[in-house]
Amino acid sequence: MALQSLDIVRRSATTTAPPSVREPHTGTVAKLIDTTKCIGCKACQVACMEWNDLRDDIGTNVGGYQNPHDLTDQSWTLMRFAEYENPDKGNDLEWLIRKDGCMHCADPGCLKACPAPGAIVQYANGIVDFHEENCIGCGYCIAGCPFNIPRISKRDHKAYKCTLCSDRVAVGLEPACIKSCPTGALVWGTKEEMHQHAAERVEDLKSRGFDRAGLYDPPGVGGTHVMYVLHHADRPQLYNDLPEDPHISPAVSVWKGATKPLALAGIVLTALAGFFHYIRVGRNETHESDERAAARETEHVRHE
Amino acid sequence: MNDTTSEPQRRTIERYTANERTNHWFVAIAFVLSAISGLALFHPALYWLSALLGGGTWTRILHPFLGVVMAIGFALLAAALWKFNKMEPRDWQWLRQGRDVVNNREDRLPEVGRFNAGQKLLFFVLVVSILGLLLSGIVLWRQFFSIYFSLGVIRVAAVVHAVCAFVLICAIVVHIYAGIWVKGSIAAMTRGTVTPGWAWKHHRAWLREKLHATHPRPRSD
Amino acid sequence: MSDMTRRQFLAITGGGLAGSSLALLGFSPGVALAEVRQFKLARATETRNTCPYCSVACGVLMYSLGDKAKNATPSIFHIEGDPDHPVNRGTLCPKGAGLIDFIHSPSRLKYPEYRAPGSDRWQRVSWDEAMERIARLMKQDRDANFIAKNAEGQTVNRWLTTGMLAASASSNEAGYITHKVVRSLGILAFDNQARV
Amino acid sequence: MTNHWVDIRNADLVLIMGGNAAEAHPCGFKWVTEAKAHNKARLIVVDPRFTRSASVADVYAPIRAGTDIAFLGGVINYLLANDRIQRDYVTHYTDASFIVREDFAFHDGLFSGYDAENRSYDKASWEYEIGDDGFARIDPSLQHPRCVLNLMKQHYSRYTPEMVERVCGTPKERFQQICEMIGSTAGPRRAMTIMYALGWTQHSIGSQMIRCAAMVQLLLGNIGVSGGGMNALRGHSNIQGLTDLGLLSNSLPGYITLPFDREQDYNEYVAVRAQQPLRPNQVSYWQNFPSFFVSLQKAWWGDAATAGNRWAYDYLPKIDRLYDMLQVFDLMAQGKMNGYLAQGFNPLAAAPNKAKMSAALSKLKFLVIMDPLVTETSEFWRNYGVHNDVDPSKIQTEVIRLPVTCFAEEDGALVNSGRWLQWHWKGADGPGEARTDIEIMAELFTRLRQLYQTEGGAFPDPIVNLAWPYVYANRPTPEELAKEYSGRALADLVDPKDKTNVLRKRGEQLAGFGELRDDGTTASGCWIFCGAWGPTGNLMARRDNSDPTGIGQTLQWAWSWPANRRVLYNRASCDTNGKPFNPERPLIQWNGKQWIGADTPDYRVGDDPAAGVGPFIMNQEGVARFFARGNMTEGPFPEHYEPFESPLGYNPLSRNEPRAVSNPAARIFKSDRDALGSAAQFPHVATTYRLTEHFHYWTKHVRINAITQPEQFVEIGAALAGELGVAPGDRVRVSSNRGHIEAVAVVTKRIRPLNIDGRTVHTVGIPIHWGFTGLARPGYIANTLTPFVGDANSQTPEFKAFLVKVEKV
Repeated sequence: MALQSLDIVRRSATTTAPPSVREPHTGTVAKLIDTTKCIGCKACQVACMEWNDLRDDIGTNVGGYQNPHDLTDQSWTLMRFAEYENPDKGNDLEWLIRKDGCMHCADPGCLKACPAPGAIVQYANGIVDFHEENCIGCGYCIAGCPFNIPRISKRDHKAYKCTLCSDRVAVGLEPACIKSCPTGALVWGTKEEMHQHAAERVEDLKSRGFDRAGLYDPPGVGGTHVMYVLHHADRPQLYNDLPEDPHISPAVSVWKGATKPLALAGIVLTALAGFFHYIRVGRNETHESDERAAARETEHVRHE
Repeated sequence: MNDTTSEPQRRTIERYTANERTNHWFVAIAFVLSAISGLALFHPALYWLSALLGGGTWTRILHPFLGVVMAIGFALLAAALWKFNKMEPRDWQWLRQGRDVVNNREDRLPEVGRFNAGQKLLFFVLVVSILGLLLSGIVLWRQFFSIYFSLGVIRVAAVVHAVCAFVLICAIVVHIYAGIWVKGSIAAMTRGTVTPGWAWKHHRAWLREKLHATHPRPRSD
Repeated sequence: MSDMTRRQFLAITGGGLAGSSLALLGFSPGVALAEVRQFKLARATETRNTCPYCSVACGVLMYSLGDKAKNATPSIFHIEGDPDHPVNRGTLCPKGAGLIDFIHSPSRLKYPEYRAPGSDRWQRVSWDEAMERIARLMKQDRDANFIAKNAEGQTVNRWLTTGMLAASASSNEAGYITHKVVRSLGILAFDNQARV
Repeated sequence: MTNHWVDIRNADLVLIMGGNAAEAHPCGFKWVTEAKAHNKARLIVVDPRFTRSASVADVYAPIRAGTDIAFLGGVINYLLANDRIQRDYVTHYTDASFIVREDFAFHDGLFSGYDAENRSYDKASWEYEIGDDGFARIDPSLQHPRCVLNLMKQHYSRYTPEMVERVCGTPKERFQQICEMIGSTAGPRRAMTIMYALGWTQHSIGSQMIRCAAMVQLLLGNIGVSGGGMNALRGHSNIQGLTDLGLLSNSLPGYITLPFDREQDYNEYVAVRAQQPLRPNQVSYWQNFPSFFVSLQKAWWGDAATAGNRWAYDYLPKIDRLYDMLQVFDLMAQGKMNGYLAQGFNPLAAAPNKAKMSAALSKLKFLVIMDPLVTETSEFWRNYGVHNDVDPSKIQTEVIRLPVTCFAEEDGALVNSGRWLQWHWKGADGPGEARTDIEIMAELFTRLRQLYQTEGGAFPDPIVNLAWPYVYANRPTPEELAKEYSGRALADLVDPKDKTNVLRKRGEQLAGFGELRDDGTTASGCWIFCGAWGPTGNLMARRDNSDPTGIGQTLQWAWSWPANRRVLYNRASCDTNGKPFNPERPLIQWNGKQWIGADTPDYRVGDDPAAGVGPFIMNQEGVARFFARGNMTEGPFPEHYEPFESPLGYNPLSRNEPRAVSNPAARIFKSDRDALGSAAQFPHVATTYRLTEHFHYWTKHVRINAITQPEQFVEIGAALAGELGVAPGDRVRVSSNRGHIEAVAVVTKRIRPLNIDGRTVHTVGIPIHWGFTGLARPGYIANTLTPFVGDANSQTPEFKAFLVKVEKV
């Protein structure tokens, strides 16, 4: 049951550990996105909308294949297209297509940034899930995310993103996007198996002249439960600015890290300082002598 | 100068006008609510404070409005009190004698005008931190403004907001304690008056100015 | 009241404490249980079908409201790929994965309609009226233009002035009966969407 | 498809040309990615555009739209010149050794027998030499100068790599690389599959493009083997089935053709179709034609079809010419049609030259639409602003629109590209008063029959005598109809060798077309489907997906025609001794007594290979034909002709023959010839196509697909965009000599300018999916632009290569 485990290992805005005796001994789950098999058909986008009961606006074409134009509260995944002329292959064109969406970081910036207890949780199986009923709509998760994924709905002002179909995973099914993918560019299994699968893919790609093919499982966020196989693993930014070395922004770490307890302590210490000043020194009171001095001064001025 | 209390033997001096007091408490209430809501969002240990504003979502909705209200109120107050908060040479002397200040040895300190150097310092700390809160808060205001800023700016704004809030809250804690510590200060801000002795002790220069200003006859209110 | 007494100070701090305890007792939002969204297919009726779009002919599973009991009207609310199907093995393309919106498209026709010559609108008619009219129009045209023999006197038994385009996504059974009917009438202007 | 979807995973090389499988058939394309991932296969894509298929290809080559024969002819030239052919296969399984008549000739783009006035050929010379024994003469040594192989060598020697580059714009080096890769599959252990679709069919020489590719495959020995084949990726879900069922102007179910006027004599009609072997000892399975035809007539007219009335032969209409869609709409435009029924078909959007289509529909007396959706055709009379600018008051057509159920709301079978008949089940009722196509056709028929029975009228016999054995006359069930087209015994069928042995009892379903008889004792509405609903029940509904040999042959899943055979011509996967050419992927083999294996043998099960029966049992020759004889309209060998709208205006392969610029035997109506544009006015080559997010004109009604591709666009290369000053997202106007559209410009590096015979030619890509009804943003019908001319054999419109001009709006 570990793959389906909804035991919570981390919970937003919660300072104590959740029950954590049970561990996923058979591994965590992972989605592997093989950009080298992906044809950008958008079946995953459609399956995601269909399963999750989402319908984005019918938009416009702004001169490309990418529709909707960006991730939204209704579009939790999106194919991003890039045309690249490869100088190593005689400027042959490559159409680099990347399925964008939540990476389900092992060290989730969104969860760290979230101020609402239980609005973001991380399950033992690796899924980072948003619970919108606890979400207060502040948008801190957006600032926390190194991949710019969560979106706040204009309708209910709550944050939404890919759940990795936690409702399907909970009953032993693969996520909707994985199931739909016609070419097998999306595969699903334990993270270990996905590493193995990726290794096979990389070997195949190297036999086809992609010497720099590799797996994208960025250590800066502790690894991710959504990983990419890239033809050009040395230059992830070719794929519509996939970050080369993503990590939680230092600003977010400062803001949501040491600052929190220190600031609270600072405030408390300030108050305590006052209290002990009161105990030790006491109040600064006006005495009758002051009143008399004041009266004398008043008289003095009056008769000046 | 006329009696302003019902007690015949106690003459009092007006420290703050009714408008100033109203403005102060307006800002104070806004601050408390902003601080409660802000702290609720700042640290999980204080999330329960959000219940005082009707839950997390209401806290998120109200906090920026409360902050703006506070900033506007404070701006009015600051404008009214700006001229009294200019640092003077004696203020620096006052500050250098901090040890005398905290140990209630006011007699050793230079004479103080309407506000002492501590109050002036507080004033500027408030000006800076509230301005910082306002500007960073706008960047963080997801519902209306965040889409106009890059993620980098938003992240820096979050830090700026937290730091300013921390400074502001600490300053206000000091401010409140100072009000409790210096007996008579709270009355000055609630009823608006102080006794001449209070003024003599804490703001002697101000008292002298006040007396000279009303010479030869005290002005009646 | 010119200053705060010690008692007042304590009362205020005490009140604050009480308030916070109150919040802890009941005012604060309950610690929500982290529950995933309810699995929406739990006991839904599953029907096997074939995607109607291209001729890869992917197997699909359709999930509908109710358990096919007499008093429940089924309505399909979710479609996904059939994992047993040898060709698609559960996968679907963006068209197939969105079939649910085809079934429930606002463009679905619900009633027979009639547009009179020169009119700029539809009017709803009954099936009986529609079928009666079509049969009558066809018979009139066939009787008037049927060619039993050509100019050379050869038996040709054809009707050229009315034609038909058959569907290309309808079932074999629909196609078969359509062909049978059309040829019995002698129609030659008959085609399907094999080419476009 | 000769093979089937899953079998693609057995390929060592995949050529996608004349199609875009990744976009149009993503779930079938999965087997290409499987072949790549697990069979080390390489993928070649040849297309005017760098498509989604190209995005995962190992090698991509650009090509000018409409020049595929030049490319493939070049491949044939390479294979023959470099001896990269599977010699055993070519010698024994093709007509390479057959000797062609002496008067056959080819000169300057024209074959012998051309009649310029009628734009047709006298095909008498396109034939083998027939010996005194009545059989074709052959030279197994392949030395005879007029043997088919040597004629081919001669014909394609003109298709040099330089010529390919001049005509197609494909860089020579890239072309050579592809030739070498293709040539690598000549070995018996390597197979190439070719996947194509409308990118080949929608040309005025589309049939010959496909034929040319098939010839490449035959030279390589790739037909009939696992991982090989010529795989047509059909468009609609049951277009294979409806074609099998013969819903075409000149067809009857099971690829039986209707009689011509001249075939007044039934015996003559049968004799032409019951083809006799052209070589000794060959099967020539069409010899059984009388059984197929009589069984069909019995299914349709039952007891009214008797030997006495030549099985109701005269109930069938006879044809004087093709009445394909283009012909019919031309007649309609001339005012010669009165009524039209469109069942699940949207011709206003789907047929070429929308202006002509609209004018034609406006001349009808009545139009009947049966559809689940609001089609453009059903509202052709309604004004939709610039997208359909008509005046309803001037259109006198009476229109009746009937709501039809969709797939989810009915039971029945569909035939996929791999010829699998798969049953599906109803999940819910249709909306409102929607009815099934079956109910509509049945009620229409019973009403007409009623009218003819009571009132009489023109030749009522075929109507009143039509067999209608359904329990509810207005609501035949899919089960009743499926059993009828599959077939049953009308009398006890006895074994001719043992009269006491009753093979099938009267009324029993038949197991296959081998049981059909020509004496009226069997009925089968579609002989190739015979056995689909056999004595054991509905085989189309089978759901056992076991694959016992592990090569993707799931014989217990559904049922495929013919005879549940999954790979056609599979006998050709074995050598002349019956041993598999590739022992790693054997389909069938001879075990000394019979043919066994992972597929139903395409051969008589007990035929010893030593007897020399050829593997192509449907052909009179017993072998595959390089030389088409008279079966093709424009010649026995595929020859490159320019599209009817050519950017060159001449044919580089036959520069001096003005009659051979475009297909000399293709039919084009005068008004449509006048509507052709020239390169001087319309300098850009346009091609229309489908996007993966949409299906034809349906999914613009589907919200989820409208979201993923909401608005009409055209694709132009960065170079052309630079010349025109067009930025991505700008609106452009694309016009042909037949009309114009306006759309958003997608500017892309994926379309590059081509150097054609010294001049720069730009390609413009026009996706088709928009129109004036539906949820997606309204757009122009792309077929406003396309020319009204079709392939000479199939009359498929030339949508893939025509001329336009692009301007910034």
